[in-house]
Amino acid sequence: MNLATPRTGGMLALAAVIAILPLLLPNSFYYDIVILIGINAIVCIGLNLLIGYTGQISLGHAGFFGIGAYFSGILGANYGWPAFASMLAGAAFVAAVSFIIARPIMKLKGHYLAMGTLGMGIIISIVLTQEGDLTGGPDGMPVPPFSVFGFSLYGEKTWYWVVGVSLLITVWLALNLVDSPVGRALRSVHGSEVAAETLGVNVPHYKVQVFVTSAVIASFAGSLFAHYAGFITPDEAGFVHSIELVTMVVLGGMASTFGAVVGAAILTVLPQLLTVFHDYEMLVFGTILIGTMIFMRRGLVPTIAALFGERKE
Amino acid sequence: MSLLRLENLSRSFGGIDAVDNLSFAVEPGPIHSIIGPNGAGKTTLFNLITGLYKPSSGKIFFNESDITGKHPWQLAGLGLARTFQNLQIFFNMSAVENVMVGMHLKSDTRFHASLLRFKSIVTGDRLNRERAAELLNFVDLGDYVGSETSSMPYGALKRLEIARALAADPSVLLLDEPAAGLNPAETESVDSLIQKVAANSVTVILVEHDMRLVMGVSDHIFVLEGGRLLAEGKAYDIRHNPDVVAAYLGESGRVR
Amino acid sequence: MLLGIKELDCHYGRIQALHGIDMAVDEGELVALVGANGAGKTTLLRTISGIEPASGGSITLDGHDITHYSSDKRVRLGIIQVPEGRQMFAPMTVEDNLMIGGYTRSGDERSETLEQVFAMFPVLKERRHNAAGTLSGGQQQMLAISRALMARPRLLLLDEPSMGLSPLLVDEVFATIQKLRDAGTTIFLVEQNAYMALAIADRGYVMEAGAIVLADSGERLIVNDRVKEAYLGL
Amino acid sequence: MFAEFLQFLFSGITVGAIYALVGLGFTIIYNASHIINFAQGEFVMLGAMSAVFFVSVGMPMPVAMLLAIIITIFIGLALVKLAIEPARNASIVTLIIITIGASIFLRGAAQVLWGRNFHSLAPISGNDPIMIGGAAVLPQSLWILGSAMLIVMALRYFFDRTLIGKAIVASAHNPLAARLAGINARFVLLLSFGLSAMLGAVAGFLIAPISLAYPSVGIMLGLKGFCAAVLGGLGNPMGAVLGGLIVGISEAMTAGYISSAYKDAVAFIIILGVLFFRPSGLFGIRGTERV
Amino acid sequence: MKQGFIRHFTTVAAVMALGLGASVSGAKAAETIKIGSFLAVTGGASFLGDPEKKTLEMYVEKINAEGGVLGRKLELIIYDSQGSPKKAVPFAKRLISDDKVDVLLAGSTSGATMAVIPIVEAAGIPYISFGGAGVIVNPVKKWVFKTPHTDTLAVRKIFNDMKKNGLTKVGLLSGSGGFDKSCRKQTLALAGPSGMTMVADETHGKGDTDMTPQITKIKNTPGIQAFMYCGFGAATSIVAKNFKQLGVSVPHYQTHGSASMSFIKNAEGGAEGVRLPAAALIVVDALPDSHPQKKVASAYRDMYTSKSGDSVSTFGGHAYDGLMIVVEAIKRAGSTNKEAVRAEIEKTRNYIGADGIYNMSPKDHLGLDEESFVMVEVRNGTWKMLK
Repeated sequence: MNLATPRTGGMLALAAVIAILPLLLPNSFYYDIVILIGINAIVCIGLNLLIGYTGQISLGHAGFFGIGAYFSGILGANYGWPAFASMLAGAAFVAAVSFIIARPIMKLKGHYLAMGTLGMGIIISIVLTQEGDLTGGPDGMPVPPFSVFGFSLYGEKTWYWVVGVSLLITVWLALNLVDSPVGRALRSVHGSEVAAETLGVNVPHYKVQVFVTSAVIASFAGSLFAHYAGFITPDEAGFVHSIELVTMVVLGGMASTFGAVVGAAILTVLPQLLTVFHDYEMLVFGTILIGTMIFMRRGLVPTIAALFGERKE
Repeated sequence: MSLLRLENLSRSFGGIDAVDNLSFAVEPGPIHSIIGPNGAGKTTLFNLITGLYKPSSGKIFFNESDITGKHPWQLAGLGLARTFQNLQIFFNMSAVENVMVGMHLKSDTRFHASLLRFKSIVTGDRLNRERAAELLNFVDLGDYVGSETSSMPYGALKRLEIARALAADPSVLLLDEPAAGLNPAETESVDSLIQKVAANSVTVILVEHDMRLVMGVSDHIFVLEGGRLLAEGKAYDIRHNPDVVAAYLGESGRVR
Repeated sequence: MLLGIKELDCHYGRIQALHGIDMAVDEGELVALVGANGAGKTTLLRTISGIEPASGGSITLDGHDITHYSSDKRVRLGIIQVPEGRQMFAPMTVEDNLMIGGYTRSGDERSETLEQVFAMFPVLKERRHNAAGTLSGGQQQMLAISRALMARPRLLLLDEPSMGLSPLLVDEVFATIQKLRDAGTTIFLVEQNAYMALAIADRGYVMEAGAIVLADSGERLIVNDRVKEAYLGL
Repeated sequence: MFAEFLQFLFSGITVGAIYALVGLGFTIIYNASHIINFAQGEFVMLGAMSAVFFVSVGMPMPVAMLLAIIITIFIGLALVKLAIEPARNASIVTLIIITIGASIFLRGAAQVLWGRNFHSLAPISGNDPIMIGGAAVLPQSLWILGSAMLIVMALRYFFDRTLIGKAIVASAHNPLAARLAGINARFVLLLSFGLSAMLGAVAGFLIAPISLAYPSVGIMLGLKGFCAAVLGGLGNPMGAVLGGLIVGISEAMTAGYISSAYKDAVAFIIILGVLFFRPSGLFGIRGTERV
Repeated sequence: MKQGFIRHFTTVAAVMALGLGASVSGAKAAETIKIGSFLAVTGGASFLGDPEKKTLEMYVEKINAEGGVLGRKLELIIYDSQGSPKKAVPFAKRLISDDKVDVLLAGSTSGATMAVIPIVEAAGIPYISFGGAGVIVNPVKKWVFKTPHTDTLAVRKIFNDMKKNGLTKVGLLSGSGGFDKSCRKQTLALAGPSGMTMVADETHGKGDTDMTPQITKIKNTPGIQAFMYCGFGAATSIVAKNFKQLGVSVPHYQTHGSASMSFIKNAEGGAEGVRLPAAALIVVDALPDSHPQKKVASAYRDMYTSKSGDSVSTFGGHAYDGLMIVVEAIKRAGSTNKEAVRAEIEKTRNYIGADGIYNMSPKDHLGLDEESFVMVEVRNGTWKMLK
């Protein structure tokens, strides 16, 4: 294995950070933030496959996150399913739903695609809010802890490793995918749909594939979140959360897997730092979003990587 | 047996016929050109042949099998490849990756294999990368193998598109204005590249405005005007065909 | 000299579309620019109109440098282009199209010019309340020219006015152009139909690969084989 | 029961008129620039909040409304100067994200200035309902309907009869030809944002007595206005008005006859249906973007 | 790419370290007794969180001025959850593990309370909630207590009043928040046993601003004798307003969730005639001097109105009772040992508060009964006690 390539190097760096970070975290509150960073990062890596690599926007991905979370919640709390089973059931359901919806929705372009995905996400969150008998309604529902072979996962320290390893696996899978014939096909769709088609890339097929993939990843992350947090609300599936996810991807850097991680980290930590001035939280968020789009259209990591690249030459 | 045959092909946009009941056959042979004044329907014709547009009526045959209405990606598998008048480079990928996309149909595109990075992906990509580098050398872009496309000059990108199209191992290569925007020296080297491609038993169909290039390189020329076939033949005949001259320059006798 | 162009360069994305163009149009002249497709004729017109920014060289009007003026400022100065493909405001009425043409002029000037235009093209007056998109190709070309006249051009730039028209209509368009010239309008005509354009032009320029390769009087160019070469690569 | 139906119809038309105004705002900006302004809902919020603010500092209602309009227009213009123009030539995705950023920013600014709490605004002429066919109609609903009709008529006059209005329409139909006629594209952009901001502000202080005013009041109103605009065929002003009414009435009927639970989903279900089966909208004249 | 990534992670780490430093400097003086709270200070439920926050602040100040508890000062840490359960969860975690509070007095809404219960139970920290719904303490959870009257008590009180007036056919409208749903459930469950018939059962969504369709339907229900609304917040005023606008003539009942002046004010006249059960606190002047709560309630009322300048609401009373119960329990426990404090809270007997007289037990983590309510009606823009 060549350590010098960005993929292995980046993976090792991320693994090292995950391994060392516990030494720096004073108490479970900080673990909590890092765990949330990890969960957000997982969703963003998936979403980045869709937005950053394939060039298709989604303003509704929190909906899939929410479905995953609620499958774990509902099947676990109301029907006593084992956590793994409800997680897989959620993912399977999301796969089916996103597959059905992907064909018509991925035919849309530009504003129409934005509108379509937005509507899809909002409908999901409304269903979660309104089916109160199943979901607990707008105030949410508790979720039983994650248990494997009779051991329940409790506590931030345990979850830290669960999420850390999940994140590493997701990064690995995403890096694999991007640097493969399938990944190049996806990127070619972003680069030029017509050229991709004439080179044999079945564009609709790949759009559906990446949409479903990112949805399933979001669903898994949603399940993780549900079991970790122990309580979920329809806000997880809401429009605002969808926008937060897109912001993370855009800020960290479109078409950069590590960018998605960095974006998730910054935008998860930021509200915590701003608690004291939390009135200004949205002001800062909005400014970051606009500023990034105007001054660093490619996002943080690619822009900085490009700076390094230039300096080296 | 003709390689490519159009039968009463028409395509209209908003009531205007861009291609109008067009029939002709391309016999196997190295270099064919399609010329005609602006708006003659050349690019529309390319888009019809490569499946980007569906014809309003008529049929297209490739190797005598009906390919009308097939998707572009299906046609790519049959051996049709093309370049574009306006660059359609994947600017989000490096030069060598652009060419590797051209090998899409011959690669292992199983999703789970890609996700888990099976051995077939690793070895397949290594071979593809080597082959892509060869192709870049073939189109004289050896220096750009590791380059990001965003930093490459225009002329190089035009060649990159050709390399990418060749990566699909086509039997027919359709070139849409390969010399557009190039200076005379660059045009000349595109000229020799086309001949080199043709010498590798790829049939080239060329749409081009640079008449010097067309006349010099073509074995057979089709002239379109208003979506219809105006004339066809060898370069010399075309150049001295009064209809063609009138189509291009107007009728000199009419006004005075 | 009304329009003066010196060493004008223009980059179109990654392509350098114009290479050091030098040319001029005098007051009252009809100058034709001919050349094959893709030679850069339309880009030159767009650069003169301020749609494409020049990347080098200069454009002057009456000796004033207007190279960096915005397109609307140039329209106010009287540089009016009739774009290729007519570019109607298709769902709007004929009259509205004309009014928009006179956007930069005062209300009085607009109504005055409107009367003149209607006098010149009675068919437009007849169909003044019809949507522009419902006119025939030839009528649309008339409307496109009339719309430009509404702005009271000092320099009229015509881009391929004959494109897509039947021979009969082409004759009509060319007759109109001659009429405008005779009425004193300065015209810079870009045409693929080289022989017809050169036949009515005082002077002509031949363009090839983004550069002017030949400049002469219309009469002399029409018999110059170099023109044919520019088109057919002889 | 007819009175019941009428009651639902009136409440649907009232809120539908607001959606129509918001949808018109989207349409005007879209026509001038092909930008979907996701901050359109925040114009509504600004209109409502600033009217509440000016009334609370003791200004008479008409003055407060006028000031609310002026402030919102000013912010609309600032949005163009600070966020849209610097990002010229950006992709659709980029512009979507910029306007979303602007909407978050404006919501945040409103929170800092006025707090997160709900505020009520007194209705223009009282709360005593007028009974029509057994259904109660609020005077405010009549104000909303009347104002919306007036605005739509004024806009029609502006776009059909005035040269500047025609210039905006022309820029929408053919931007190149409009530039060649000497129409300044940046001016058109500013004008369209100003107009849309004004529409939003009016919608805002009209709906505030019914919906209350708070910083996030614009989110749903904005999204549903967007639905109205897409439903009517993006870029078609009268389509947006019809779209708004359709969304409003369907919502009220759903709430009345089916279940209020899915009232908010109605707009989005309609819009998904339209996008999937008729992507150019119900009254769209233009087809989808060509390759 | 690699360098860019590492560099960026360093930045993020630095940013986090900064946050860490800030909080370490915030954690000082181990001597204080830390009371943690997250309240809906702003947002749609601010009419709850705002008086709760003010009450906690003014009484903590008062207690500290009088020498504190067990010789230690009280330290209050309040976060604004904006009424959102989603936001409450991280604040609860932060209070417990970062701020290391001794006791939680928090949660303006039932939703926010329910969201943090698993965390509180896992962490083992005494927690008194200001949420209204009965489910908070029913079934009993070891560490969770609450001070506000439950929906169950309110529904009983309302049904009693209806029966007294010969009303048995009731049309119900409810919201979809935690309290609203719990109230609806209790209403439907208690209707049969109480001899009531629910002839209509409509709901509206969270954040809805027009309830005309639902009320129209209820109005047109045949045989309806009374209207009842389960919900709280801005919706209460809208319902009252719409009810009046539609000209509905049957008696109108709401719950103690509407017992604040903002309900009357925002309903703009619509509240006239609305009946609801409320704590004696809001009609304190009408209480006979013999009423056991009169002294406590009027003292709190005077303190609150003079210090904050606002009119008193029952919601601030919940916070007052919560704080006092905790203070008493800590005094009795003689330490801030969590288990000891919890046990002492559970032993609260005959505590006379603003909301009523509390008698807690291992089976009852609320300790109030129906008697702690009085029925009031809105007349001339203020509360009027009903006999």
